[in-house]
Amino acid sequence: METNLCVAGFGGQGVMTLGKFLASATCDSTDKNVTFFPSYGAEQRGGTANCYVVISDEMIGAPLGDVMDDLIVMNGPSLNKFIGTLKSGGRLFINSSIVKDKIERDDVEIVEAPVTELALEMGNAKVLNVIMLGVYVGYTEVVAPEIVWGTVEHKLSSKPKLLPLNKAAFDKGLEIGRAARK
Amino acid sequence: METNLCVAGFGGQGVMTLGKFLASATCDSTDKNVTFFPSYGAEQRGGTANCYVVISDEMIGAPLGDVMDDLIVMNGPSLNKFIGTLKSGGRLFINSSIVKDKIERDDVEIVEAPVTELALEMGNAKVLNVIMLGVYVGYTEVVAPEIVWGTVEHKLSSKPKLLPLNKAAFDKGLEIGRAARK
Amino acid sequence: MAELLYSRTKTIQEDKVSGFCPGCMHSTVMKLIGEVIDEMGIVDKTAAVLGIGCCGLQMDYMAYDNTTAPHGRACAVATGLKRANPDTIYYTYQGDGDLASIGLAETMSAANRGENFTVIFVNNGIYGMTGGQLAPTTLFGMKASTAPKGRIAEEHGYPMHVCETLNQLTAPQYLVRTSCNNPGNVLKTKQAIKKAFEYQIAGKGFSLVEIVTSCPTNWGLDSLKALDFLEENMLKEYPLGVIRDRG
Amino acid sequence: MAELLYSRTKTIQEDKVSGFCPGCMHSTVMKLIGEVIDEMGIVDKTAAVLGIGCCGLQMDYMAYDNTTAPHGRACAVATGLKRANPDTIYYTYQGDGDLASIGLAETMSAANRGENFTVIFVNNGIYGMTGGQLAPTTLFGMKASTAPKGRIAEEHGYPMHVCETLNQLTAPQYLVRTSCNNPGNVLKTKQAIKKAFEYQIAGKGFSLVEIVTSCPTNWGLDSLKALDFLEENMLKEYPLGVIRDRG
Amino acid sequence: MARTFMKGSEAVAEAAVRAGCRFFAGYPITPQNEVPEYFSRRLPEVGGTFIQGESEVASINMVYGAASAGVRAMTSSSSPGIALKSEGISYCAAARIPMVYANFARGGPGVGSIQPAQMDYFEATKAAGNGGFQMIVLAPSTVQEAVDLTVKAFELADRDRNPVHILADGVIATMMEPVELPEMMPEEKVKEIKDSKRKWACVGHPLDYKNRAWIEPGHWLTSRQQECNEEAAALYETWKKNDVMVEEYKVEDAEIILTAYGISGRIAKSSVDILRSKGIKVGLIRPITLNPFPTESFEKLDYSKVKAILDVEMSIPAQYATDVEAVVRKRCPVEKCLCSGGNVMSREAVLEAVMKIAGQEA
Amino acid sequence: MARTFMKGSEAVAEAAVRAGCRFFAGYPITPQNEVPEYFSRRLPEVGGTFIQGESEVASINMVYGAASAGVRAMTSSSSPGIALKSEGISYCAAARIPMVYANFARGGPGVGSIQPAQMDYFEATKAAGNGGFQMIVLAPSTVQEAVDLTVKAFELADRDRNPVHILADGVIATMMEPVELPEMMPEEKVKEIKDSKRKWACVGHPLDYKNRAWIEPGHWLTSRQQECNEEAAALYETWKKNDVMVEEYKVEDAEIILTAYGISGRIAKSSVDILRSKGIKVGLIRPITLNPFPTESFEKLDYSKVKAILDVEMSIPAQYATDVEAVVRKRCPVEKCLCSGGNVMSREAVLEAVMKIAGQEA
Amino acid sequence: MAKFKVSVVAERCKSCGYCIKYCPKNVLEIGTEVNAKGYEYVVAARTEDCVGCLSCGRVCPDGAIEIYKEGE
Amino acid sequence: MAKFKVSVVAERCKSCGYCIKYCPKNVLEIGTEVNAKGYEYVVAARTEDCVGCLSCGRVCPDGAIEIYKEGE
Ligand SMILES: Cc1ncc(C[n+]2csc(CCOP(=O)(O)OP(=O)(O)O)c2C)c(N)n1
Ligand SMILES: Cc1ncc(C[n+]2csc(CCOP(=O)(O)OP(=O)(O)O)c2C)c(N)n1
Ligand code: SF4
Ligand code: SF4
Ligand code: SF4
Ligand code: SF4
Repeated sequence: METNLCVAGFGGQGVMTLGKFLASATCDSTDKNVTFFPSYGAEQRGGTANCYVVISDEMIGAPLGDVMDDLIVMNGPSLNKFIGTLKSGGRLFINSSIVKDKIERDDVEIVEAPVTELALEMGNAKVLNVIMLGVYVGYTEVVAPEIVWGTVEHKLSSKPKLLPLNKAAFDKGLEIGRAARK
Repeated sequence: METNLCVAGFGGQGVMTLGKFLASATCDSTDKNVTFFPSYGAEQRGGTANCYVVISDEMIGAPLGDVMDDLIVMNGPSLNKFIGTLKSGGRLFINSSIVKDKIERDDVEIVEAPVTELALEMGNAKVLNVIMLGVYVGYTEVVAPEIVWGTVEHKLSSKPKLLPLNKAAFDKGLEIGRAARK
Repeated sequence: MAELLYSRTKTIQEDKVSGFCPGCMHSTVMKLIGEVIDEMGIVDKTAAVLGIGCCGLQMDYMAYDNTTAPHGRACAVATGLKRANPDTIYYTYQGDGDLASIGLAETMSAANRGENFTVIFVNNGIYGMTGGQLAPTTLFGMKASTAPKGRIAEEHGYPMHVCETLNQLTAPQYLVRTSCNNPGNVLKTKQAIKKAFEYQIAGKGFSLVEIVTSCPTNWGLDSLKALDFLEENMLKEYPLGVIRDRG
Repeated sequence: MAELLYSRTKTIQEDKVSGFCPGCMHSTVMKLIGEVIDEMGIVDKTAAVLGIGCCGLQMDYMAYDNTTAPHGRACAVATGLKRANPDTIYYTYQGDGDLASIGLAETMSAANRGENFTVIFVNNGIYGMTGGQLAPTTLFGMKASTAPKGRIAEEHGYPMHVCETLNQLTAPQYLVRTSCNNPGNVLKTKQAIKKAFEYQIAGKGFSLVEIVTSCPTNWGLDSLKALDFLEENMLKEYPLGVIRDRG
Repeated sequence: MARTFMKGSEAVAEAAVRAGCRFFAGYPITPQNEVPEYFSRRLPEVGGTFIQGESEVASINMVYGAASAGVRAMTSSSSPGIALKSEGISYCAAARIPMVYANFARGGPGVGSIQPAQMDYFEATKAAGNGGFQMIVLAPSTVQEAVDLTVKAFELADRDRNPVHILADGVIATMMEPVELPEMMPEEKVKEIKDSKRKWACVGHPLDYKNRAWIEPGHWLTSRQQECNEEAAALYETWKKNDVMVEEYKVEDAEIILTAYGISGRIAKSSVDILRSKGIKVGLIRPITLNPFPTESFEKLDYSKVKAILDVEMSIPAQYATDVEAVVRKRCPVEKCLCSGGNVMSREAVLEAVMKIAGQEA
Repeated sequence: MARTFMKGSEAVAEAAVRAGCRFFAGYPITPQNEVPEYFSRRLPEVGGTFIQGESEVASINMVYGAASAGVRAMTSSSSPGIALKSEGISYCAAARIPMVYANFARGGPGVGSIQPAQMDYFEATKAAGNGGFQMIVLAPSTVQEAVDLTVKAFELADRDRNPVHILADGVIATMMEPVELPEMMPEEKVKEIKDSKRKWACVGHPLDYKNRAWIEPGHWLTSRQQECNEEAAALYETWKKNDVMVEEYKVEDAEIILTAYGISGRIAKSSVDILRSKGIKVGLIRPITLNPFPTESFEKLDYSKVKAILDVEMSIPAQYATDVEAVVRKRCPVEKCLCSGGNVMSREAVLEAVMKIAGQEA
Repeated sequence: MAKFKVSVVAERCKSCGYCIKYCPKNVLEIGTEVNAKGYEYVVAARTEDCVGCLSCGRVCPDGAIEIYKEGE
Repeated sequence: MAKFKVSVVAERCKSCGYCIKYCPKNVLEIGTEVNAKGYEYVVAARTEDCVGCLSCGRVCPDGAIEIYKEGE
């Protein structure tokens, strides 16, 4: 079994971190193969930023596939750019706070979460990616939520002050994701 | 018919010029193929300097052969270095003013000319190469002497003052060369 | 009827938005160059030789002739262009890594020959495009991704002063250091660029305009904090002013 | 019993004769370096990084450790050697083409970093080994095989002053210009070399000894006329003396 | 051993340090900026030296210097930067200086693109600089392999007194994968290795010119130069016998052989089982050493059974394919599945190309 | 036409000027110092520009600049200097800049020796820089051919908007031979050629960004980069059909085929008649274009008659031989007669090698 | 007295804040909308206060600002 | 007064003339013999006049000169 995920959004929305947390957690907790592949343009900032995570029981070929099983979209331009890569039956996770376009496909599962708003509500715009991570993990259970949180905790260990906020954000996301699954 | 000539001596003895005059004259006056190939070391001065002239009715392969038909030797070290390349039956021209070593080969024609002394006698040490050119041409008649002189004249045309001396030097050499031939 | 007092120069492609980071003064400088060549009416006989660095983000943003030189070699490429084709106005546009690290020999040699083109040198004290590595102009106390403890005198030496060093050479005609940190300095930068181009048109020889700028992204500061840092630190190390003007 | 007062230094291979031209002061300089390291007793922990140029004629003439750097890159090679192996005393030995033309970036960058080695810079105003091409230090009125009319300011710019340019940088410790045109200056050159080595041993950083010499062959003069030319022209353009001594 | 989740560029740098590398000089260039950045943090911790050279030219020469002092030294870059280093590499090869250099290749030619490519194959295997020298060229296809080959590279370099080249690409540099790192080499061993090179290293020797260190990147005597060329050629011959590394996967009964190196090799490999599950008998030959070339893997194929060989390569025009064609000698067709310029090979494209050869619809 | 007795390096420079070359930038290096020296005297006479660059790197980039302005431009160097130019050459190829550059090769690798060699064959034909681009590579074997190929080089460069490479050697550079020079191109024609490039040349254009000159040595869009690679690859394919130049000498009935390029080709050729006079049926295949390779000359041989092919090459290890082997495909043995490092191939060695194959004593 | 108008080309603005900092009349402020590049672009909230000094236009790196003088 | 002796290693001398120029006592002169490299090497024609100033040795590029102080 191989899962191909693409996470896409604005630079600054933490899409790379989201992908890295997930991939890292997989590495730490399973003996699955996992790759994380960031996609950079020439620009240091602006435009869309995206990354690919592949999780597999077999060896992984390309760390970026042509066809995605899962797609996390954090802004409008990314939706347009990547929606075509999502396989039929694939899962689409949307930051519904700012992605307002109608989704033209009816052959995919759609999970919406207003993560920008939720993050602002929680008092820090930056945690939107951790909320979305929660949503994704809650919905897919591709890796156990505790493991993922453990990884986040570990990566943030140098900034312990940020932990409670991030924990809350992650849990909020988990909740949304789990709810959507049912 | 292909003639391979090597001219060797100290830097400063004008061996390159000698070879160039001869090759140039051949080009100007015949439709033979002719090549001139200088051999340089890393040093700008000192040590031995030498060049190769090949004159041929056929196309010329290497502009420097392994086996020489003719060898002009202007100093002692060059004799040692090149004597082995002279073919059996080849012709050896020696600056007998400073090459004092006994020549170990008896299978070659030897033409001796004290060109350093002669040049000094003529009042300019530098013309020793033109004397030797005369000797070589006089002996071998590989190119007609007038043609060779014509080339020398042409090359020196920017310094007309030098002409009489060089003419005298060339004639002197011719004379020696012709005498040796008989 | 409203009269347009100020808008983006026509030398920038109408429909494009630059790829520079928020607050990056590369964007200001390239805008100013465009304004100058527009005002001087020379846009149809001007061509840019872009270095490699964030300056390259302008190649499909500007609207006139340009080429990209290999990293550091803009002054050599411009030498070839200008000598082969003296009627066109050429300028190079280079960052500090491009001009003063890998391209130091090319920059100094062109300056020493007194080549008749203009160098626009954007000094932001860091490697922008590649992500914040140490530049020859990096200040003490400024962290770089290849100098985790910042510049250390014993290890990296001291910040390099390009204008002052070039001032040791005889040939250069106009060497000036400006900034874009406020409206007044923006105007001065524009005037300096104009003057440099005038020198070139008059056939006077080598001119270089060094513009001290910020790189908010790689300084790890937001635009306004970077502006403060620039004023408090960069301008101290790199004082503004005319270093040489042969007139 | 006769006491030997002076003879060729033992740091030169006993049975060899140098390949330098008659009167070439490369030969003098390399002899002096040998004398210095001999007198300082450091020959077993010294190694030379030879540039490419006539200086290469010494590689199998000198008797101690050496390597040859790619043309112009001696300062980079020495940087690698010294940083990897700080206990050895390293010096580079470079001509003007090597150091100030192709190697300008390497020279200046090493100087700017304050690398702790010594540069011996032989300035003969021309490319020796390749046959008299224009060097950055070629004087006006000196013909070169690639500048048939000699240096022309508009085309080639002005003779480059290496010590003065390096003096713009903060890190260098000792910058001095000497010559070998007479016994007194030979002695001064030797003292300068010694001092530079002492700086290195003390870990002080970058030092450069520029030695103004003649290249009789490519100046097209015999040794003694070249000596006159050196005194009348080269030393005018390149005045001798200590440019910097951080003490 | 524990798996660590690491970026390729950083894993290579860490592996080098653990293999005793104590000197790195390099110049930033995407997509391998993390290599110098990692070394800049890591080397001081182990008493090593990191220098950001003023250019690629300076950097390779710093490495030439450091390695000439007997220290395990490394540099890395990406395509245009590698080209700039070519004279310096040639000097290292001429002077027989052991060092390691890595190319995390990107789209070309020229400044190209900053995305991954395999367009420097010929440069790496045939002409990394002037003068026809050769190096062992190692081509990792995973981060783990990059780590293992980095360690191997230092060993081979010292064994042969010759530079060793790691030809990777932008994917290997920027992707993260779980990896097992080698043990840290003990300091005594690091010192021992340096000391073992003292004889020829430029570190100063007692005055006796026959035993001094004289590191010569060329020879004025053409006879001596030729001798050195002959010695080097003889060394290169030994590689063919001793040092070929290749992965063969399900080749025995294969009718279509995929062949690819590095990142393409990995992508190709992941296609094999998919294709087999569709009943197509596919196998893979993946050279791990590009030089020496795994000639035997192709020679031993039963060409009465092999329908075609498919070269999978991120270079247009194809390069690696040329070497494959040379060894296959028209015994079967060599087809190509190519992309270039920074585009990463897609598995779909590989599957499609194979299907086409097999005469099936995708 | 009158024969002039000229040194190869100077003849090439004069031929370039007559072919309309008006810009040369180069840096001194033996054995081709006379090229820049000659240009420095000659170009000002015709209103052209000579610059001694501060380095090879600067020089190639000056040529990149001058040619980007539409002027016929050239540079030259010898082996290590050519390596330094490799990034710049790659830029020219990437940006499709027509220019000509010559390598008068010397012994290598590294600084090597200053004497003639043929050790840069792979560099010239396979990897003159990063990114897998190609150039037409012309290999003169006489001064006359060097002159003719120089003129041809400028034509091909402009035709293809691609750099063209002349791979010569130190013998061609320093020997003197009688030569017939081409006519001087009239000034109007020189101007016309420059004007014809105005459209893409970086000389300033009216403000209309779709029609501006934009000389791009790379592309941030990988799709565009790949497109350019594909266009270039398509161009290279046309060469194989249209541009192969080869000399075949007494090949029809030959049982032993000598094959060699450049100076070795000439030496080999002069052996053919000598060997035939001894009753040995020898022929010669001498590629004049090394790229495109004269595949057909080898394909059309009757391998039932050909006993062996003898590669004559001034490179150890052999390089050109590899391409010969690839096309011969083991249909007959490919033997080698080699020297390197600055030693010039000796005809005696060639004769001996052939005798040995023929089973005769020399 | 002449009247001026300031307008911001939303897609060009990157929210760097330079114009706000240097406007002597506090004409501009960060808006609440996000443009295609993801930046909360500046708006000319008090365009009527503009005195036509051009400061904002000059310092704007991205040429996002247009300034008009209203016809009499 | 001490006595000095100057001797020239013939094979090393390249006849540049520096030593002659700088010898205050005119001890040296160009000889008439040519060495293996083709140079008319210098000879210490008046070695008895030497005052041991070492000038010739210092300026000799090629280390051809040896200077001795004779034992008392
Ligand atoms: C030969 C070569 N080396 C390295 C690079 C990678 N590179 C691209 S931009 C850059 C540095 C940019 O820094 P700077 O010149 O200061 O300009 P900035 O981006 O800061 O404006 C480097 C090293 C390259 N493209 N080519
Ligand atoms: C990369 C490279 N370019 C050019 C050369 C050829 N070359 C050898 S020595 C030299 C110049 C020597 O001049 P300089 O440095 O002034 O030293 P000098 O011989 O005058 O002492 C040159 C250009 C080379 N060996 N390598
Ligand atoms: S990285 Fe720095 S220099 Fe580059 S565009 Fe961003 S702010 Fe400007
Ligand atoms: S050419 Fe000049 S620098 Fe070279 S050895 Fe001769 S005199 Fe000295
Ligand atoms: S200066 Fe320009 S880019 Fe910056 S906030 Fe103001 S309008 Fe936006
Ligand atoms: S200085 Fe030395 S080389 Fe010159 S003439 Fe005197 S002894 Fe001979």
